[in-house]
Amino acid sequence: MIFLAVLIIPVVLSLIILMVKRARALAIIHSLGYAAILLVSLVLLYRTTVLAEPVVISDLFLLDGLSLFFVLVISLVGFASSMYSIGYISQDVQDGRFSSSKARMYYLLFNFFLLSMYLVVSLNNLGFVWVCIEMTTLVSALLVGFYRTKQSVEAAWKYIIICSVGIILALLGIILFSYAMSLAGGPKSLNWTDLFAMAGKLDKNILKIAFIFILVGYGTKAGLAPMHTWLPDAHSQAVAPISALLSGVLLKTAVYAIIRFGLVVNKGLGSSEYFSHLMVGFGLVSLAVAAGLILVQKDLKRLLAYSSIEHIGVISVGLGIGGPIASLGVLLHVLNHALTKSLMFFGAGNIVKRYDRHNMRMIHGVIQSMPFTGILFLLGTFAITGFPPFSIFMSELLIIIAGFLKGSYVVIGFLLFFLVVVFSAIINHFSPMLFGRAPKDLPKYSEPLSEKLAFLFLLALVVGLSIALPWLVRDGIIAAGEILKGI
Amino acid sequence: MKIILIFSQFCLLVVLAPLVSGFIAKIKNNLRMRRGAAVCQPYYNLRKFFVKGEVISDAASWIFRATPFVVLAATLTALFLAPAVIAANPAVLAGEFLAIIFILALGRFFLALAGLDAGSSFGGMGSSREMFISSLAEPAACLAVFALFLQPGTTNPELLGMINGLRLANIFAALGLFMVIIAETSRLPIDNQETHLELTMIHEAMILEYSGRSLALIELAAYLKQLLWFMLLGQILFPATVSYSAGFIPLAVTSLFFLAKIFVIAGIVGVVEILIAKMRLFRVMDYFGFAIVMGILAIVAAIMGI
Amino acid sequence: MPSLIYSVGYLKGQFSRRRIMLLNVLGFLFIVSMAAVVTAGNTIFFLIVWELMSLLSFFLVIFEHEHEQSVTAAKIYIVMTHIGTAFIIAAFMLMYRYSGSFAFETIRSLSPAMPQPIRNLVFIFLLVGFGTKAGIVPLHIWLPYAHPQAPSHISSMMSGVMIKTAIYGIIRFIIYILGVNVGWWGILILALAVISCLVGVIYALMEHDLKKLLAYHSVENIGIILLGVGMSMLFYSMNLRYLAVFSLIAGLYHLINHAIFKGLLFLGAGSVYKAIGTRDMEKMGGLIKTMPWTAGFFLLGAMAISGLPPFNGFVSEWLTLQAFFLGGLNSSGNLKLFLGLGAAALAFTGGLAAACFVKAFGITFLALPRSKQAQQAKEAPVSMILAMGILAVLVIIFGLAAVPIIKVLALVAGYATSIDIKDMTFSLNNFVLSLQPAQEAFLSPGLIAFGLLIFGAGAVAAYFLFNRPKVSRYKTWDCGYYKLDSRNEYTATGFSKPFRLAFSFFLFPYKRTQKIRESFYHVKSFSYETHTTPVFKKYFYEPLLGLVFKTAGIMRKIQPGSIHLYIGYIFLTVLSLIIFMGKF
Amino acid sequence: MGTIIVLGIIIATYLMVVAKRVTALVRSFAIQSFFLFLYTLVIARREGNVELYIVSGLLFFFKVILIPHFINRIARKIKVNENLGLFLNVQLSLFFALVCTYASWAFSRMVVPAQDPTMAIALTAAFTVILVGMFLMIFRMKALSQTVGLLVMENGVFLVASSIAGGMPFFVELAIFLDILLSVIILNIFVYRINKMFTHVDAAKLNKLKG
Repeated sequence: MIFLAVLIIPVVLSLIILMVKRARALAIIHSLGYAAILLVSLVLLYRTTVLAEPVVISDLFLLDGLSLFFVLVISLVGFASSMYSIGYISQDVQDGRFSSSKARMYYLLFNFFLLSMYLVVSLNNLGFVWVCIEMTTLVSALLVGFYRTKQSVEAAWKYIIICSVGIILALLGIILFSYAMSLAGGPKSLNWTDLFAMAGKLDKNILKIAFIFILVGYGTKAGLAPMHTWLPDAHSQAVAPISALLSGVLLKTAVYAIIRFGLVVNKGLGSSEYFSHLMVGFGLVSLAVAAGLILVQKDLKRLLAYSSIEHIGVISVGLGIGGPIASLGVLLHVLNHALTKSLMFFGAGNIVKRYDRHNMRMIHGVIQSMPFTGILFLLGTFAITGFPPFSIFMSELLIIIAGFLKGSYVVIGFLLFFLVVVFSAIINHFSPMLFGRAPKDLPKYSEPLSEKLAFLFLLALVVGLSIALPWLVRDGIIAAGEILKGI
Repeated sequence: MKIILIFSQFCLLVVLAPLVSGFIAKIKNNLRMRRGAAVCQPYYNLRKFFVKGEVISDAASWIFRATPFVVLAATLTALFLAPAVIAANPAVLAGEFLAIIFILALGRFFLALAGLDAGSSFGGMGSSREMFISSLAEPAACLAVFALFLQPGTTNPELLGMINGLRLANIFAALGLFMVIIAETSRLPIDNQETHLELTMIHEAMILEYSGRSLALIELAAYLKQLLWFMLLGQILFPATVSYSAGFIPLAVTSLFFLAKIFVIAGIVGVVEILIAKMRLFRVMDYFGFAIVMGILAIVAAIMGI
Repeated sequence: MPSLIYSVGYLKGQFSRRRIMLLNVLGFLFIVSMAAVVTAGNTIFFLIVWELMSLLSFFLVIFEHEHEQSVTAAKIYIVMTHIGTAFIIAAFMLMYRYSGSFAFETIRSLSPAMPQPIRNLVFIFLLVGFGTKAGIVPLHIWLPYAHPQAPSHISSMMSGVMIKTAIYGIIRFIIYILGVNVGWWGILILALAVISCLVGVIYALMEHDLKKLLAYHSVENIGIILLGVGMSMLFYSMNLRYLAVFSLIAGLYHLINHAIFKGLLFLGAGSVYKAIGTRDMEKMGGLIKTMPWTAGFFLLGAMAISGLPPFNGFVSEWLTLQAFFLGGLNSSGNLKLFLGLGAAALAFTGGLAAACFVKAFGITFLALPRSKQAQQAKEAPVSMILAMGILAVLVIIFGLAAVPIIKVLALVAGYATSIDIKDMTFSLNNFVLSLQPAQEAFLSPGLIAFGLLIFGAGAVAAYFLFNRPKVSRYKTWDCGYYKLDSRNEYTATGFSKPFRLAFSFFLFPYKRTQKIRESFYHVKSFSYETHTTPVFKKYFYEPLLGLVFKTAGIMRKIQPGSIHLYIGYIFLTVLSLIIFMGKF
Repeated sequence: MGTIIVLGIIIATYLMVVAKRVTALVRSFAIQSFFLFLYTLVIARREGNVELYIVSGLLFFFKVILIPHFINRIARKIKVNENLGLFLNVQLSLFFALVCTYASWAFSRMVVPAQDPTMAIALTAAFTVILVGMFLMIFRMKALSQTVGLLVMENGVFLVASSIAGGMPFFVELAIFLDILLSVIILNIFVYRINKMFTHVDAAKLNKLKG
C-alpha cells in the first residue's frame, strides 16, 4: 500500500511547516517532499499499467490506471510549482507583498490543496469524491484570495459561489445515481466499483438525467462553457504557482470525475452516443467561447485562463470522439496541457511581477529585458498553440486522427478552425509583448535558480514527450484503450 | 556552297535594310506631294553619323557604351535566324520565332537601360514608354504566333506560313502581327520617327543622348529590325523559299518575289503612316487591345479550321 | 528524387550564408528542416518538419525584432502559414481515413480507391494549404511582408527555396500520390497561376522598395512554375503523356532557375541595402560606378529573370511557352483558346517583368546618385561578391547547358508523373534542343550566345575599324537649360506611371498632394506622392478580420462580471439540457 | 404525517422568497431546516435506523442552530443595512416560485414515473427547494443571500436524498455536514473581507473583473 505515502507526505509536510521556522529551508524541504511523491506516483503507474499488477480496490480507494495517471499528473505539476514557489514566494516576502508567517500559511494551504486533489482521484466512494472536490474549492478559494486585493477577493467570492452551486448540482446527480442503484436493488453504497458493476441494470432514463446534473456540476469545476465564468477571474488573481495548479490540475480532477461517471453511463446505456454528443457539444461551445474571448483579451493571465478553457474543450471533444486513439490523445492532452500551461503561468508570473501590470498592451520587449523567461515563454507559446516539436501538437493530432477515423468531419473541422483562430489571436497578442524594445526604467531582475530549474524541468518534459511519443504510440494506444475502456 | 549562299544572302539583307526605310520615307513624301529626300538618304545618314565625332554624357556608365554593340548584335542574330530566300537555313537550328522575339527583347532591354543611364528625363521618359508599349505588344504577338502555330504545329518561322492557300486564321494573325510591327518599328500611330517633340517621341527619346558612331550602330540596328519584321510578315502571308540547289533561275525568281514582298509591305506601312495621326500614349492600350482581339479571332478561326 | 532539385537551393543557401559574418545556427537548422521536408517519407513526419520549417523561418523573419514592422510581418506570416497547415492536416487525415496509412507509397497505391468527391476535397485542401506557403494569389498576402524583413541571405533562401518546398508538396501529393484524374484540377491551377503571374508582376512594378519588389516577383515566378505544373496535370488527365512530362520539366526548370537568380537578386539587393542603408529606390542611383561588381551581378540576375537570352530564365520561359503551344496543338475546342490566352498572359508577364527590371536596375544603379548615402556607397566585401559570383556562374551555366539538365529533369518528371520516359526524346544532337522529332522547332542557347558574341565582336570591330573615333565627354544635353542634376532624373514612380494608369482599374491609385504656400502666388513647397490600393488586403482580408473581431467583441459581452448572471447561465444550461434530453 | 411536514417545508421556502431582509431570510431558513429535521426523524422512525437518528440530530444542531447563528453574527458584525436588494419584486418572485413548484412536480414525474403520492410530494418539495435556492442566488443582490441560497439548495438535495434514496451512507452524510459547515465559515470569512474592502456586501457590485 505504498500509495498511502502519496497521502501521508503532504500531511507530514504540513506538520513540518508548522514546526520549521526558517522559510528557505521550509520551502526546499517542501519541494523535496513533492519530488518524493513524484517518484512514488511514477512507480505506482508503472506497476499498474506496464507490469499490469492487480488494481487496488477497497471500499476506500480505487487505484486503477486512470486514477494513477491523474495522480502522476498532479504530482508532476505539484512538484514543478512547489519548486517554482521557492523563489516566487520568497521574492513576494522580500517585496513585502505579504509577511513570512503568511508565506507559511501559503505552504500549508498548498499542501491541503494537493492532498484534497490526491483524494479526489484516488477515492472509490463517490460521495467522498464529491466532498473532496468541494474541499479543493474551499482551499483554493483561500489561495485565490491570498493577496487580499479587491480583485482577488471578488474573484475568490465568484469562484467559491459558482463552483459550490455547480457542485451541489453534481451532488444531486450522485443521489440520483444511488436512487437508480436502489431501484435496481443494488447495495446501498456509493462506491464507483459497485455502481460500475450494476451499471447494466440501472434505469436508463434516470441515468441520463443524473448524468446531466453530473456534467453540469463537475463541468462547472472543469471550466466547460457556459459554466466557465469563474475560471478567468480565479486564474488571473491567484498566486502564480497556484494558477498553474488550478488550470493544470484542478480542472483535470473534475474531468476525471466526469470520466468516471461517463464510464458508468456508457455501460448503462449500452452505447456511448449520449455521452459523446454531450461532450462534443460542450467541447465545441467551450472552444468557441475561448477563441472569441482570447481574440479580444487584454489581460495576460486571463488570456492564459481562456486558453485553459480552450484546451478543456479539446479534451472533452476528444472524450466525445472516443476510441483507443482518442483516449490516448485525451490522456496525453491532459498531461501536456498541465505541463505546458504551468510553464506559461510561471512565465506570466515572472513577467507580471517584473512589469507590475497585467495588460499586455502595456508590456514590451520581454525577451530583451528578461531573456530566460522571455525565450521560455516564447517556446511555451508555440507549445500551447500546438506546434511541433512540442507535445500538445501530438495529442491534438491524435484526437484529430481519431475524429477523422470516426468520420465526424464537421466536429474536427470546427476544432481545427477554432485552434487556428486561437493560435492567431495568441500570436497576435504575444509577439508585440515579447519582442520589441524594453522600457528603460525597469528594475534589474534575474530569475532565481529554483525557478529556472522548474522551467527547464517542464520544458524538458514537454519536448521529451513529443520526441518519445512515436516509439511509445502503439503501446500507449493499447494502454489508454485499457484505461478508458468504454469511453 | 550552301553556307556561302546563306552568308551572301545575309550580307545582302544587311545592305538592303536601310533602303527599306528610305523607300518608306520616299513613298510618304510623294503621297504628301513633296519631293523629299533621296531613297538612299539612310545610307548618307549612317555615313554622316559614322564619320562624326561622339559626345558621351559624363553621367553615363559602361552600360551606355556597350548598348550599341549589344543592340546591333542582338538584331543581327535575330535576323540571322529569320528565313529569307534560301530554304532550310541551318541557323534556324539555333532558334525559332519565339527565340527571335526574345532576342529582340534583349536589345530593347539594353536600349531602355541606356536611356536611363544618361540621367536626362527625356531618356527616362523614352525608356519608360518603350517598355510599356513593348510589354503590351508581347501578348498580341504571342497570340498571333499561337494562331499561326496551330496548323504546322511548329514555331519554326520557315514552316510557320507553310499552308495551302491563304486561310482566314492567318489573315487575322497577320493583321495582329502587322499592328505589332507598327509598334515595334516605332511608326505612326504609336511613335513618330520624324519628330523630336518630347511629348511624342519614344524611340528617339531613348537614343537622344547618342551621337557619332554609336548612333550609327543603333540606327542600323533599327533598320535591320524593321527589315526582319517585314520578312517575317511576308513569310507568314506568302511563304516562298527555295532550296539552294534549285539552280539560278528559281533562286532569282524567289529573290525577286522576296523583294517584292518586302517593298509591298513597306509601301503599305508608308501609306498607313500618312493616313493615321499619332495616338495619345494611353490610347495605345486600346490599339493593342484591338491587336489582341485579332489574335483571339485568329485562334477561333483556326479552331473552326477556316 | 525531387530533393535533387533542391540541393541546388541548398548550395545557394550555403553561399549566401557565407555572405554575412554571423553564421547563425537558425539559418542552418532552417536549411536542415527544408531538407527534411523534401525527404520526408510519411505524412506525420512531413507535417512535423513542415511546421518546424515554418517556426524557424518565423524566427528568422523576426530576427531583427526591434523593428516594429518586422514583428508585424512575422505575425502575418506565421498566421497565414498556420492556416495553410490546418488545411494540409485535414487533407492528410482524409488520405489517412481512406488509405489507413501515413506512408507515402501506401497512400499512393490506395489513393485511386478514394471516392471522387473526397479526392476533389483533398485536392482543394492541399492546394489551399500549399498555395498559402507558395504565395499564390490571393494567399500571397504574407509574402511581400515577410521576405523583405528577413536578413537578405535569409530572404534569398525563403524566396529561393522555402516557397519551392510548397511546390514540392503540390507535385508530391497531388501529382505523385493522389494522381490526377480530372481535368479541372489542372485548369484551376493554371487559372490561379496566370492570376498570380499578372498580379505579382503588376504589384512589383508599382513597388519602390527593392526587396519588396523582388518579393512580388517571387509571387510572379511561382505563378510561372505553377503554369508548368498545372499544364502537366491537365495533360496528364488528357492522357497526353509526353506533354505532361514536358511541361513538368518546364516547371521544374523554372523552379531551379528562380532559386538561382532570385537568390542572386536578393543578395544584390542586400549588399545595396548594406551599402546605403535604405531599400527605397528613389534614394539610390549611380551605384554602378561605386559598386561595379554588385551592379554587374544584379544586371545578370535582372536579365535572367526577365527571360533574356542566353540566360537560364530564357530557357525555362521558352519551354513553358512551347508547352502551351504544343498543348494547344494537341487539345481541341475551347481548351485551345484557353491555352492560347495562357501563353499570351505568360508573354505579357515576361514583358512586364522586363519593364520592371529595367526600372529596378536603371533607377538603382544608373545615372546620378539621388541621395547622400548613394554618393558615398562602398562596394560590398569580397565574401558577398564571391557568393553572388557563384550564383552568377550558375545563371550562365543553367542557360547554356540546358540539354543535360533537361535530361535529368526528364527523369525527375517521369518519376513524379510515373510515366515511362524511355521512348521519349527531349533533345537531338549535342547542343540543339527540340521537342518532337516530327515537328522540329529548335532552340540552342549555346548557338544564340555564340551568334551574339560573333556579331557583337563584329559591331565592335566596325566601331573601331576605321580611324579612331574622337570621343568627348560632356554633361548631358539640357536643352540649353541650367545644369541638370539628379533631381531632373526620371524617378521610379515616373517610370511606372504609364503602367499605373494602364492598370488603374485594378490598382486604384490615389495621390496625396500638399502645398505649403507663402502667398497666393508663391508656393513654398509642394509635395506629391501616389499610392496604390492593395486590393486583396483592403477588400478581402480586412473585412474578414473586422467580422471576426466584431463577433468576438459581441462574445465579450457574455462575461460582464455579474455573478448572478453567471449562476443564471448554469441554471439555464441545466434547464435546457433536461428539456432537450431526448435529442442527445 | 410526512406530507404535512413537507408542506411545512414548502411554506418555509415561500417565506424565503418573500423575505426582504437578511434576518427574515435566515429565520425562514432555520424553519425550513427544522421541518427537514422533523422529516428525517419520521423517516428514521419508519426505517428504525439508528444512523438516521444521528443524522437528524446533526442536522438539527448544524442547520437549525449553528449556521443561522453564524450568519446572524456576521450580519450583525458587518452592520450592513438589512435589505437583501431584489432584482425581482416580491409578487413576481412568488409567481416565479409557483412556476418552480410546477416545474419540479413535472420533473419529479419524469424522474420517478411510478410513485406513491407522499414520495411525489416530497420530491416536488425537494426540487422546489433547490430551484428556489438557485432563485435566491440569482435574484438577490447581497452576498449573504447567496450564502443562504447555497444552503437552501443543499437542504433541497438532502431532502431528495432522504426521500428517494433513503438518505446517503452515514459517513458520507457526516462528511457533507462538515463540508457545509466549513464552506459556511469560509464564506463568512469572505463576506467579512468584502465588507472590509468594498464597504458593502453587495455581490451585484462585484463586477470589476469582466471579459
